[in-house]
Amino acid sequence: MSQQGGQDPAVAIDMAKQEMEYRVALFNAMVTSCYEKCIDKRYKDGELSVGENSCIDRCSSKYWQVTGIVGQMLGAQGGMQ
Amino acid sequence: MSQQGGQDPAVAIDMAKQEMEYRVALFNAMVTSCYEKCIDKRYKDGELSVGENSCIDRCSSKYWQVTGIVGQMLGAQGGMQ
Amino acid sequence: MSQQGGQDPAVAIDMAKQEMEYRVALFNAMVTSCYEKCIDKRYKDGELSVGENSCIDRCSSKYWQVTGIVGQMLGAQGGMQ
Amino acid sequence: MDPASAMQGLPQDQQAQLMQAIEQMQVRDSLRMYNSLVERCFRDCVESFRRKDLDSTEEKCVQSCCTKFMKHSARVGIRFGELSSEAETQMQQVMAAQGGGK
Amino acid sequence: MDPASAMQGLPQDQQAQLMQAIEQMQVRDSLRMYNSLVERCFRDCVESFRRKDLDSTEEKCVQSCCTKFMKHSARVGIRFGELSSEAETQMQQVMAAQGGGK
Amino acid sequence: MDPASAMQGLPQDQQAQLMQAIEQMQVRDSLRMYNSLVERCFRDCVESFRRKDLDSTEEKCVQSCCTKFMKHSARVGIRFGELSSEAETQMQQVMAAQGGGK
Repeated sequence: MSQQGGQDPAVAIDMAKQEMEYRVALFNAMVTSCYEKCIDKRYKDGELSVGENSCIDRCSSKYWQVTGIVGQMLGAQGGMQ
Repeated sequence: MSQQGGQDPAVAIDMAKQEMEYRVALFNAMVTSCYEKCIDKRYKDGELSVGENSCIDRCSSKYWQVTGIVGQMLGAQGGMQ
Repeated sequence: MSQQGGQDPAVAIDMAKQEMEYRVALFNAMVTSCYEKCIDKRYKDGELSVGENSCIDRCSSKYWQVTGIVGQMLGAQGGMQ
Repeated sequence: MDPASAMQGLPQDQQAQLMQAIEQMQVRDSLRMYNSLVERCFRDCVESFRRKDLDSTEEKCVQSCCTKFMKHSARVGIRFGELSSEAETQMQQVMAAQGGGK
Repeated sequence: MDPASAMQGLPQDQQAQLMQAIEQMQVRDSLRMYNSLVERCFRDCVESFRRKDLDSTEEKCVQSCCTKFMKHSARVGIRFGELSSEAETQMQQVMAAQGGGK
Repeated sequence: MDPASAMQGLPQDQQAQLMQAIEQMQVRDSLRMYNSLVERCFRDCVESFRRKDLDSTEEKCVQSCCTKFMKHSARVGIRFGELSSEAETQMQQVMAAQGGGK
């Protein structure tokens, strides 16, 4: 097929899929990691306390920053290949 | 293709695949979770004790019930989408 | 297509894919398992000590041996099917 | 690259293909999350195996665990969206400053 | 929907496609289970790394761990089958009571 | 069967298909490993949530964790290669001794 814009559409679809898979995996990992760090597991009720809510917000922010640092470190090492 | 029974066969295959994947994942999770709850890890031999066998049976039953409760909770919340 | 050598090329590709997936999964599991057994997580720096290096080498060797034993046990039981 | 912007410029049939892939991924992730939630709440709420049925304390615990996890997941989702948008904006500013690539 | 009943009513070529998908899934799951069992038994049985070879105690432990896990898995499998059948029966009763869907 | 030897004897178009599958698998594994490394270093290095930003101790810890994990992974990779080669050699000796299969 013609390749306008310098990118094969099939390749664009594969890349879009992988980008989505990465984002979903990152989100799921953030959810799990911050659950372990922030949530009281006695489950008296299904409500999040003020402390849990604050922790979740800060945890998400810090987790995001860790992804940036690790990404830089891996990039500096010439990627994973 | 003709769509008798109101369902596209390709969709039926996809749904059957996903149902199988879900069942396999559920079974594997039940195996893992009940192993953690029931099995003595000293491994003096490869036999399951009377107590371990009973625990496995009850654990499987309770695990199954938890899937039902969680399913209801998620359904009541309008699914995961 | 002609099937020289007694093996359908499409089947050969599937088997090669599965062999690769298995090897990648085995390698990743070895990395994770030996990290848990050998690595000091205080992370004063990014260097591996002499003790950590020795442990990694022996851990990898023992992990490989465990795959052999488990493989034999599963084979003796008639496989997993 | 964002899936939404990846869609732009694609032929009709490939937009449909991408939409189908998105849908399959969402279904897969829902099933994964459901199984993961069952594992977690079972692990945190069920400790005794003298009976084969859950008692009312265990049942209530599972319900609370499930509700709490969903609230947690929703709040992380909000933060994740904010962080992604910030990163996207910064990326665009960097690309603009560099004259952008084709 | 059960895979066996999903097969009924499908054209021949799509029955073959579903059978191939089932087979691939079984192979994948076998490999996953094998790796998972290796991880588990290694974690539970091997603690010392003064040597690069397993000693006889570790070797025997891995063998027992493997055997025990397979017996455990088989028993869970029996219960899982029973629970699935019960659920299937209840589902059919509910649908019959409601006049059932097409 | 090794992917390299699986390639031999394959028609050109199927060699390309296998190469593409290898490439996709490597990308998938890189993303999985990246996420796994983030999870691990976050878990080991970040304990306090009084602030929303990492402090310099946490940042340095994450960098060390990342570097250390990569060195560990590389060393395991060397051992894995050796063990695989040994196993391959033994396999070929056994097959030769048995007269070998087609």
